[in-house]
Amino acid sequence: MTKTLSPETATTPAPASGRRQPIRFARFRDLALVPAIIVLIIIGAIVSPTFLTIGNLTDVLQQQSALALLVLAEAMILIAGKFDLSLESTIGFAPVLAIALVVPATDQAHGLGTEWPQWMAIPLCLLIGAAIGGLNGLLILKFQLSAFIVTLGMLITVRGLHVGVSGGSSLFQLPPSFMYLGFEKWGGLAASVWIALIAFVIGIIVLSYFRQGRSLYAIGGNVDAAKAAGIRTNAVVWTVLVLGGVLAALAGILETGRLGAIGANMGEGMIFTVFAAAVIGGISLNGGKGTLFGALCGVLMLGLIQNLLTLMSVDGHWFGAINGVIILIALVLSRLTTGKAQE
Amino acid sequence: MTKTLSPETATTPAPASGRRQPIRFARFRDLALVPAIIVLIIIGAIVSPTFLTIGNLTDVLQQQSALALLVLAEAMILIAGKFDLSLESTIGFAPVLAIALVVPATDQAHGLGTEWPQWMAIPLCLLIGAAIGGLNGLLILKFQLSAFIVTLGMLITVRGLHVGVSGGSSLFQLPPSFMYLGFEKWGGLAASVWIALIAFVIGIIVLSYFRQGRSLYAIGGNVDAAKAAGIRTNAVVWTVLVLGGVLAALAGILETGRLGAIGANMGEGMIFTVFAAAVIGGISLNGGKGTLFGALCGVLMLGLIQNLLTLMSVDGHWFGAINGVIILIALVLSRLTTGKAQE
Amino acid sequence: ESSPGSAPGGAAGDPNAKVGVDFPRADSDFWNSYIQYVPRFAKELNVNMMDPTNSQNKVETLVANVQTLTGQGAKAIVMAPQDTGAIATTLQRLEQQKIPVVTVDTRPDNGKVYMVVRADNKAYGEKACKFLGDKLGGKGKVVEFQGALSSINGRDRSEAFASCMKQNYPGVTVFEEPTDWEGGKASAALQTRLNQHPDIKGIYMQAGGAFLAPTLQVLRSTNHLLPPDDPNHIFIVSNDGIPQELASIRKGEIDATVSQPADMYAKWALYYAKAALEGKTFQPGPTDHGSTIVDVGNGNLEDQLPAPLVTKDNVDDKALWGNQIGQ
Amino acid sequence: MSAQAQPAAGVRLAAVARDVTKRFGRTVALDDVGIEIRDGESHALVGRNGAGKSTLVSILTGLQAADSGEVSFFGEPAPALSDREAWRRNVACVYQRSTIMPALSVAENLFINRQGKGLISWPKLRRQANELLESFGVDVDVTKPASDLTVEQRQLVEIARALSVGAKFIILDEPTAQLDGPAIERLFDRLRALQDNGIAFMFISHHLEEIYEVCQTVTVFRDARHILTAPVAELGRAELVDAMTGEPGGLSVPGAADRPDVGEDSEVALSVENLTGDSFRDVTLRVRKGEVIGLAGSASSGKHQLAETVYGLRKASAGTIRVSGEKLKPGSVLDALRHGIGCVPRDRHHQGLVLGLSVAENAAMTVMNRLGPAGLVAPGRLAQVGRTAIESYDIVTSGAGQPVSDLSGGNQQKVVMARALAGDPDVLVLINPTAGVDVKSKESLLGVVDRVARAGTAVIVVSDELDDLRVCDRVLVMFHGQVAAQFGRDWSEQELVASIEGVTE
Ligand SMILES: Nc1ncnc2c1ncn2[C@@H]1O[C@H](COP(=O)(O)OP(=O)(O)OP(=O)(O)O)[C@@H](O)[C@H]1O
Ligand SMILES: Nc1ncnc2c1ncn2[C@@H]1O[C@H](COP(=O)(O)OP(=O)(O)OP(=O)(O)O)[C@@H](O)[C@H]1O
Ligand SMILES: [Mg+2]
Ligand SMILES: [Mg+2]
Repeated sequence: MTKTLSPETATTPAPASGRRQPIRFARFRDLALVPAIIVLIIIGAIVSPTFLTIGNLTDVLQQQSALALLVLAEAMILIAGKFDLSLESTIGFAPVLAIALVVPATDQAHGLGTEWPQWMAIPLCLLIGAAIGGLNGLLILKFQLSAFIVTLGMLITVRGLHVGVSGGSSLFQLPPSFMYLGFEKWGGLAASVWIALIAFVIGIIVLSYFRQGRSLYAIGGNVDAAKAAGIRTNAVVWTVLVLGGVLAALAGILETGRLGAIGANMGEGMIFTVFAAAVIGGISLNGGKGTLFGALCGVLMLGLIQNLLTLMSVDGHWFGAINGVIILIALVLSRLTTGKAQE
Repeated sequence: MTKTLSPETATTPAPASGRRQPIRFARFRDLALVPAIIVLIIIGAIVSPTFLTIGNLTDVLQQQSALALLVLAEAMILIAGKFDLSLESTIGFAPVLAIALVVPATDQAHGLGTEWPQWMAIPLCLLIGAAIGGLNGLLILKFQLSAFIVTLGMLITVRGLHVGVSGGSSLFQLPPSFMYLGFEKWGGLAASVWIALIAFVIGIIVLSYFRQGRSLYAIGGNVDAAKAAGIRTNAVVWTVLVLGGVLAALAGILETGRLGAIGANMGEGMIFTVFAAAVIGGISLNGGKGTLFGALCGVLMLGLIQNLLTLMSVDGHWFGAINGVIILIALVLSRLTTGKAQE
Repeated sequence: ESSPGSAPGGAAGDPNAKVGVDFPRADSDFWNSYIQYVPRFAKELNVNMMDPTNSQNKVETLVANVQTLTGQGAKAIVMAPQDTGAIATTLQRLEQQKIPVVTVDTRPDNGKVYMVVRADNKAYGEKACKFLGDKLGGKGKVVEFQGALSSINGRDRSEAFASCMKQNYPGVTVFEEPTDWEGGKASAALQTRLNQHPDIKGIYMQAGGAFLAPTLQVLRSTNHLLPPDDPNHIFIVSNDGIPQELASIRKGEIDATVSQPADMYAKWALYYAKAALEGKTFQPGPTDHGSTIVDVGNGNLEDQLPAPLVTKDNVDDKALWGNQIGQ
Repeated sequence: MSAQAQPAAGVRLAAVARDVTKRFGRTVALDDVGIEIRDGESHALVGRNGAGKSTLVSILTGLQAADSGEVSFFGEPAPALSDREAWRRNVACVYQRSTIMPALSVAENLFINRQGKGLISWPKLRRQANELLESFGVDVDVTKPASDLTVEQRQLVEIARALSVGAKFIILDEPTAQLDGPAIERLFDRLRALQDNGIAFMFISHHLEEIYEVCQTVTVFRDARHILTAPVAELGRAELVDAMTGEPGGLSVPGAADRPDVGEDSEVALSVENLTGDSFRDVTLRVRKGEVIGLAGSASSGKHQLAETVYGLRKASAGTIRVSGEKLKPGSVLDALRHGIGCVPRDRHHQGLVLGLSVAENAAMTVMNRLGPAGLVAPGRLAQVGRTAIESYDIVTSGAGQPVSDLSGGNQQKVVMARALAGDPDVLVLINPTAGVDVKSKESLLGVVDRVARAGTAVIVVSDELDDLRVCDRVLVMFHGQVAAQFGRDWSEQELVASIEGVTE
């Protein structure tokens, strides 16, 4: 990947116009979606009295929490200059395999016959996510294959394994730990919301204030330069891919718990939404740009649009068209308010 | 002033053999998939006696012809450094709207009431494709929005319009011109195969031997350098996006004709296959690299894999997993035979 | 046997010729059961079935699979096209090749088939409507999880449900939620709707496999999952009749489901395929297996299998496929 | 390696490379070469474009593995390639190719991967960045993204970063190619100060006078081989050039004085009237056929912007540009090309080259419409353009089909020159045309300028290099966006430099 600089060859001899915070620039871009979100909220409040109720807003948060974790994972991977499409099938397969390993092999439960102890379900699930991420890393880094196509192949493979292992049926017999996470409320907010929130806060802090996190930007911005600066680029990228798999598996646990079962097509088509949220939120597909806060705003915006359309009882036949047009309008809006060209 | 005419030939041990045609390098990369395709054909011949029959092979070609046109469109757009996800919904929407404009507004035919003359169906369809491509271009170039996210929004919008216009039902009152193209055989091969083939031949010639085609590589490789060389980059990109829409509409005509009707989810999920074929075929997502011949090989390879799995009557539950693993193996194989790192 | 006769033209084929079967998808509970029943009944009915193909819910794949099956010598085809429009050309081609086709679950919009084996999806919608309408006493709010709008079965159920409600229970308000058969979307829509209208009284879900667990999960977490005798109980009608639905009916979590007969689909599809090879023909009218063959126009016949409404009263009926499968 | 200098007993060696060979496909980039850099010395590495200097740099900094040979630092064998931290402790480097991360702030670029252990304190980092840049005379807002910097500022950021890492051995690969005079002076002051503190340098430059100014030892590579290593003081300039080129017979950069005068009556090829644009105001100038004019000035003088506006890379806000009397459409490169303007843009990686495409295709990019009817690009004609470029500009490459990304930097620059001249322009705009080009090739590139001028082409040369300006009939000095002074062929270095710095008498 040869990166050429695309500098706006400074038109003016940069006057020292005030020494500002180094993160200011990022912060400004971060806020790009805020006007669009505010407009949405105002419209929502006008259209439906339910919209601004605590109940509705916390429900929106809960509905978006699994998506948020996927977006967190994808955002980090994109910032580091890579791609991961396979997250969309990891979110279903990791819990399915973990559950199949712990439940009995009856026709109802679809276990694999191992019947490992129930408490292992969550650690196993995360481990499976890590393994998928690790395998992606192996193919991308050791074989130097394109991340897009490797993870697309992995997406198809892992989805296939999901259907194969589950025999195509939904799994209804969930371990109690899954149910707990999908169900429990901590301080009025669903556990899954807390988990997603904490993951984002940690992510934002690490990517803003730690060398390890900043190295993602360096790698995504210019991998040769990052190598030259002493960053172990392969190790970092690998870590991020593994972490991405783990986050997807965690998202799978939360989503499974929320829905009470895993269908054989869980997560299908979700990766589009994941990319939409990340890119709307300012993450560049070319790597090295964007912030996790921006990505989070992207998730929220998509969730609010969806919620609003439901509250307005939009005719199902025109749901998609209206949804798409709103997304395009929001894009143009955020472009016009920040004035920065997108990538 | 005498020029120095003593080039340092010593660094290249074989200077004489260094004077080769400038396009040779690209040709070598093009062939990357050929070993994988040959392996597939050998396995196919062993596994099933049907595989190597003319009937089967022409069927494979026919099944892949609409996909091939989409890949042609996407490959050109990717080479020019852009993205188009919306092709996947253009392939369905363009024929649906065109047909709805010409058929009567009965319950059966789902027309819009305009009942324009039947011969207009094909021109209208292509025009609708062009309009979608043009709109993408407007948003990407004039508003400087990210091509990925614009065309994702367009994908959702256009798919929504498709469902809205068709009311979710399949249209099967096709104009005779559609039926003709989907059904007719010219010299033993389906018309759609010829059309796709001719489109590819034209594409390959233009992208290899014409200034207009070569400019796509320059723009995708370094848009600023292309601009500084006098290439009208915006006009070229716009043209390519419009052409992409037209090709997708053409693919829609062929596919509609082949299937005898348009379902409301026609093309759904197809964009993944399109990208897979293009990227496996050596097109870089970063622009400026790859050839249409390579992309065509990608299409053929995916078609053969699919056909082989069907002939082997692979269990539906494991179909996806096996399909994915074969794609990954083919990738590694093509990587090892060409020795070039992918992007 | 309803009314077997001999094929016109008398060219009775070889009853042991190969029958090609294509499954529509491998990732849904209902079809999964169907996939399990097919080889069982093929053995039982002595059908020379080829290795089945699976079209992964894509009509292009279905078309390609049919080409491959006939290329390998299939003399009759059993398929379940989920997109009923886009197989028109394929049916036309098969007709030219004199290969009889039995379609399962869906009736093609166009083209000639030997027999359609399905239950009446419009009847599903009506049964659900009547059940809910009666339970609610003709008034109240009902949430309906629609399938994908591009699916004929989903559309039939939606239309029948809507027109039945409008006609018979004008006092009932229906919220139609498009879900694309995705549980996650149904769950979100139900949460939102319950916030907006805490007095929801009924739910109609068009597919139990996809919506059962998410719905129960939402109701449980919002304390809406109340026993049937509670005045605030939300009445739920499902569709498909998978074992989990039957279990939920027993527990009183949901009230009814329409059992879509996966076993009968498999059995009668293979039966008619074999009958076609034997050169039999059928006439409209009642059959010996509790169904009716109707002429659906175009010269096509449809064997409309019964799809019983399962409630607490008949949930333990051994004949229900959902009660056979996990045994 | 007979000519390799033997270290005096007891002198520590900061860095050693022995018997290093490196191939790229069929190209041998380094053929059994060695270099020894003594502790505390400043060691120059010179050689023509493509001699293998940058390749050695990438091996000495652990970015690439040598095919054979060994590298050691301070007597210890070099660490494993994967241990980037250890390499970084041993050696810091300013690479020839930019290692700036455009999206990150200037401050972070300076302290990349050493922002501190644990929680990063951004205010502290910002303060340190300001201090660091102040000492290099760079006045920028360190919170801005690095993509906002000029080429020169970016280069200074890279230098500041390398010098501040704290390594005992620092490599500078053509650090001065993008800098103007005062910046170079400041850099050299820093180098001398650091050297006094015992830091060893390897210094690569095509400006031989710089080597005499700051280095003690010089090593010459030619054709991927080591030619000689000697104390700078013992090697005359002519000998050095002979060692680089492998043939006797010094240099003769063409001067304007050899050309016949351009008469007042000669036709005006380019006329710029009251032009106002980015960073310059109300500039009027005329260039006659066969005339070469130079534009000099500090980095902020607006000279680059003026030249870029003439070629249509920027749009003027007022005023007109005419070629042979015809008015140009503002901001249109295409129109400029149609009227016969050719241009070497300022930064080859930005606007000059499409790295993934071949030498032939880059060279022919501006004349694609002339290679065949209806836009047909006949492969034979294309290859011909490539071969002509390779021969006329002395480009070291394995063939016209090689992607330019595989060329050495100097050779890439020659491809840009070929592209500018491919259309036989009537007006030629050259911005830093010889950046990174070796002395011998510079001679031939300037020879080309001289030749086309004789043939009647009007040329504008924008450069900080005095050699480039020697070929000019007139030199205009810009200051704060306006033409402040004008010199004829007989300018002297002192008056020109004084004028550039705004010291008017
Ligand atoms: N990755 C590569 N692939 C092919 N050839 C290469 C590659 N890298 C370098 N070369 C070739 O190796 C030779 C040495 O290049 P190098 O960059 O070391 O030269 P240099 O001495 O730095 O030249 P310059 O003065 O122009 O900077 C050149 O002929 C170049 O084309
Ligand atoms: N991705 C790459 N592929 C091939 N060769 C490369 C690549 N990156 C760097 N090189 C080679 O490494 C060397 C250093 O690159 P660079 O562009 O800095 O050249 P250079 O010789 O230093 O040129 P200049 O001095 O004018 O900038 C060159 O020889 C170049 O060919
Ligand atoms: Mg170099
Ligand atoms: Mg160089």
